Amino acid sequence: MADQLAIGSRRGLRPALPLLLPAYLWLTVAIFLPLSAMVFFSFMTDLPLAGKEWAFTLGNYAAFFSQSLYSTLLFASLRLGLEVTLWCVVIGYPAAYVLAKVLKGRSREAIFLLVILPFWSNGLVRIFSWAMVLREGGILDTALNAVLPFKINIDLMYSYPAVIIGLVHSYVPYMVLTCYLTLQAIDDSLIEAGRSLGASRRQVLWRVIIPLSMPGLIAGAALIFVPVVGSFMEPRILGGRTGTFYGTVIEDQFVAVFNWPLGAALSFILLAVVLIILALAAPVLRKAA
Amino acid sequence: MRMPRLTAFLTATAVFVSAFTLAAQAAEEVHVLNWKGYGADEPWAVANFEKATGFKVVNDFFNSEQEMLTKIRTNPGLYDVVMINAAFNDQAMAGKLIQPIDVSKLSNYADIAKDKAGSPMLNHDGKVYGVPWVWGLTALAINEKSFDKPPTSIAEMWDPAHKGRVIIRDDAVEAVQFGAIASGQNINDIKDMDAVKAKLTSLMPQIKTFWSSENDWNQMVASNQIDIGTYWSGSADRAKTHFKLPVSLVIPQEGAVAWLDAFSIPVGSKNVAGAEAFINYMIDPKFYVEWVTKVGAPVSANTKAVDALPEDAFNRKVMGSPDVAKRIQFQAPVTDEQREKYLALWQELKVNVK
Amino acid sequence: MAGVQVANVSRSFGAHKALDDVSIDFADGGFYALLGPSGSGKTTLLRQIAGFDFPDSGRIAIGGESVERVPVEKRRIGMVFQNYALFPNMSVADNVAFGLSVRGEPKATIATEVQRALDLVQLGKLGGRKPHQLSGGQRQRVALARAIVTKPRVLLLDEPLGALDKALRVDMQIELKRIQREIGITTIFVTHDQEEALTMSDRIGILRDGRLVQEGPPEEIYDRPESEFAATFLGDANIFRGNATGSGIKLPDGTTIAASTGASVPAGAKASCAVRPERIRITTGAAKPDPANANMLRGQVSKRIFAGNNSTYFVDRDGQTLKVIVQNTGAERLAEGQPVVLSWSPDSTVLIAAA
Amino acid sequence: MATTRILEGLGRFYIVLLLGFLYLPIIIMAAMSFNASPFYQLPFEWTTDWYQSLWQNDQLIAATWNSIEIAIITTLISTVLGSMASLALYRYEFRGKKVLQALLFPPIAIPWLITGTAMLIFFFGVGIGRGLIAILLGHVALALPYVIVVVSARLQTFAPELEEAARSLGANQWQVTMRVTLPWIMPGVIAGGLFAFAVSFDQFVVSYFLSTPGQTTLPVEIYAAIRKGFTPEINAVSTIIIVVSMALMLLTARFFKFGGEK
Repeated sequence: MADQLAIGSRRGLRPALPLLLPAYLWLTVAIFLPLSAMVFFSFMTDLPLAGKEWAFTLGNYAAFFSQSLYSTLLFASLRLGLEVTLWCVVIGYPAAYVLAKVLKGRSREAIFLLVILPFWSNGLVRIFSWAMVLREGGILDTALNAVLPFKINIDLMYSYPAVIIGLVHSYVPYMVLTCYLTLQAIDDSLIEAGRSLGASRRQVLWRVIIPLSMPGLIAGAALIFVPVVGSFMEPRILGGRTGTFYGTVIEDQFVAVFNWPLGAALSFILLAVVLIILALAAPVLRKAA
Repeated sequence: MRMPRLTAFLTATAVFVSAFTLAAQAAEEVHVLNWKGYGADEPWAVANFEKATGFKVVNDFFNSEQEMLTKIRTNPGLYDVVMINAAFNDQAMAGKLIQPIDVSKLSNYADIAKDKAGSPMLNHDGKVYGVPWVWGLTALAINEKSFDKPPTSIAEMWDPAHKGRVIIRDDAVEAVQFGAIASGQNINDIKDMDAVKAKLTSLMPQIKTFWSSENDWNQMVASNQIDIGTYWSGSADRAKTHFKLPVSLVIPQEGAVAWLDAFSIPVGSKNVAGAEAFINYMIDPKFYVEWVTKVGAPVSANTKAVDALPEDAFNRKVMGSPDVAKRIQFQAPVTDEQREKYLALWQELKVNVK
Repeated sequence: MAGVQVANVSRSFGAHKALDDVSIDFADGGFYALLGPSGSGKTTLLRQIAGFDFPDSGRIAIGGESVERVPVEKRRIGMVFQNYALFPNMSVADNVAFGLSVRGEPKATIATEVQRALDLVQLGKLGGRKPHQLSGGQRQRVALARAIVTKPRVLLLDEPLGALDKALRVDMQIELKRIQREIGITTIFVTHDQEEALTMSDRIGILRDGRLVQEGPPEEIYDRPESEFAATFLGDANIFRGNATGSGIKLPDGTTIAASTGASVPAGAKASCAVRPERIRITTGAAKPDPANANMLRGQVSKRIFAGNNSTYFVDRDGQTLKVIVQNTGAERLAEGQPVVLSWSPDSTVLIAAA
Repeated sequence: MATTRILEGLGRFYIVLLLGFLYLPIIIMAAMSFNASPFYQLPFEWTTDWYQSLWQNDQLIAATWNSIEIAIITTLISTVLGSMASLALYRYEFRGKKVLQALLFPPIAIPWLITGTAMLIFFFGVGIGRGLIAILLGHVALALPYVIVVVSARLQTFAPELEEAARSLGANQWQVTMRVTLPWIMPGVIAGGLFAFAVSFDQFVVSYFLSTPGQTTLPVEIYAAIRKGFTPEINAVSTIIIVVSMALMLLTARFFKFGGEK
């Protein structure tokens, strides 16, 4: 094991700096410093503008704990994030596998690009279109009734499933792509070796392929779970009256009542919870790998 | 669509931060601050005004009252005319953002309905701080396909027959005020919040979704997804006449929320004469008729302007009827504390509906 | 080409001492094996020589030039990795050409040199293939060609044959040796396979827990191991432990074993004797005392393993099991349970001072 | 072998299903750009009016060009800087590395609304102000975490011996990176770039905050349009963009095989 230590990474921050600095300086100027200002605001009673009175307070954070509304919504948002992530794994991973291991040649590159392309359209226009599909008398309803011999009413619009569908649609490409990147790097001979050792397809999948593609799965899951927990647009538009989530409450604080300090405090609580979940999940996932 | 409010907020923020970039202003220019697409920026109107007076109009827009206040607060001296909802006039005056208007310079001022011109919201210490322009209602609108004859009561929204086909605006203040009307209270002095809450709680299961822009409403009707919901009077008229949608406005017997928009002159205006000329032009019957005909507009505060409309015009026949005038309640200023309280209630209702 | 001097090199990873004051002199043109169990520090030492890692203390010189602070790319070495590390995006020829091309050699020179190197490893016709289209042995040869085409001063091999199957490995051992002779390059390779070390190298260094245990030609280490570890790690040995007598040792039960090679240990000190299994004669019944095989013990056969050209007998003697290897010459086989006499010469017995 | 064939067929079928799911709203978006009703009303009435009025809509077209320009520059910068940072995080072991990795998540986790507000206030405070530079600053920062996460996922599959082998052959750091590492992580870099483009191209909040009055971007125009009355001109311009980029991408895929052999 001692020999292993020497392999791979080199030590020291200094040689890494020239590569790291540009990106992190950029992030510092454009994200970290501004967000620090927001952290500052989150401890204020009011915004320091136009002669308004303000003082330091912990009240904005205390609000989260004093009203069960916020924790209920945060829990609902976490559940939403988890469900969307799971659906993305279920739908995206097999697609990534087929792309990386079944399809060969140029069609693979083309499909890879086709998977990303919907991303380049406007998010709001996409959601509008989903409304077309999901509502009663919409595309899905009409199509199913045209095929099925009996009459059914499909009205998924303005419901929890509609939110899930919209979010999965928006985020599944992340999963396909990150998994594709790691799956495509797995040498086919490893799979053959697994098969030659008498493992069934399923065993090879569980014991060879999935562990080796774990970095992609983890990256994809993080890129999906994290923004979904804070999302507000899809829940609001597709969820109708059931579309209130933690993200929409934060949005309200900023947009409807101009209470930035409370909105900022709620966001940082969200950030802390998400980071804790990632930190707890990472070792478990890594062990699975 | 959620977006208008979001957009409003964004603009507000952007403006407040960049407040100090002042443009140099020529004396003959009139800087007008108003909603986008709200009469004052109609190209034909601007052209007519410029031809008649020689002043040049420079339009700027806001997307929410908060943004409007921020803009005049952070750009002293930039604007000459600002359109302020009467409910916010008080706040603007208290913040020393607007100045008294010499109404003797406005030839059309005398024709303004007395109740509007004399509104305590626009007059302070005997001085006029706002010239009433147009007014409208937040009432009910129905999908004509779903009703043989229009309902008359707000209770229609609670009718189980419309379960899942009711729509209301995603706005805490408006929702609470509607709850007040439904529970027989004064929207500006809600005594029994529990009754409001109970009313709204029982309404929630009826609701399909929340709307936030005209476009939402019109789409929902166009795809026949709703029967009834809250709507703005001007928008309902536009949906019917302009977009040919099966929409008609209902002013329930219990009442409706009315709002009044007025023009003010900010403190520090460099062209008060131009401002007065512009405001006078805005309340002129000729402009109003053209606005209604070409675009569709709310009800003018100028009685002569309304009388200049055809007999059967919606704004004259329906909105002008004394019966309606009795039922409506004009919206008074809402304090920040009330706003927060309403939002908390509204959020609680939305969470519990899940 | 050049020799490599490693002097007093130490390297720690946290609390773990991967190399502890190691000094070895690799003379020019020799073929060296670094042998040791996993975790012994042999790969760390190789990586120090290569320049992937720098020593905490000590000196490393290549061709007399001190390099312990010189990065890999300036050391002019060639290296073959355990998994070959062929560039997957390049063809075989491009892989081999890489070192020359980063140096900015003219295209024509590169082409000639690459072809020569590929011919040398007998892959002259496969230059256009991609690495994943090659067999394990072929990949190994490409890696070798790639490492030597730049005419490095030293060739470093990290378990180069570890990934090959047994038959292929023997072929490659011969091949590697041939190529090394042909170009005469100083070669250092790391292995945990004692047979590989014995058959291929001019000298062997045995490492254990970061320390150099013994260094020398294979015969010398085999015949005169200086520690029980060296005796048992390189080849097989029967070890007897007791107290030194001046000419051998005395076992706890009083038996003496004479030894005429190995360390000199003062009488009375703890010491051990090592005897290779193939040096022991095994006979039945009473054997005549024989001055040439002065050491004699009695025991009982507990097991016999037949391996074609020879057989291994396990003989129980007073709680210890001794190993004896006998060539199968057609003579009578000994049955399990049969009492036997073991005898061997003091010349075949190495005296080892207790650690 | 027969099962393999069947599985392959199933795999292809599955990909078709997935693409169907992904493109369903896109197809509807395109269809509605040819429908007469501005409210997506059915029955469908064919028209090309929206394309004609789009042609007259200088503001929308100008905003579209701005968006494309900004997205391309953002993609280039964030891909280069992000790949560099990923390499450093992969190659070197140092104290605080975990912190640097964790720092990538705030930009993703905090709703853009808050990040955008914070950016605007801060940029104004330090004198960067608004404008093209500020928009770029913001977009690149938002895209960077995506690029780094995606490229890092690909790097995890890279064998460090390859870099060592190249160095042992005399290649310097630059040569190692350009000739060995980069070709291997290229699919990740390209995917990261495509993400960066998408993040910038669909970015509304930050653009809105940081654009100066004359210079807006397409999403800003779209959101503004919803207030005044949404028209399918938006669908028309989105459809044109999708069709053009699809053509460009397929062309790229044809001439540039970036997946590599392995």
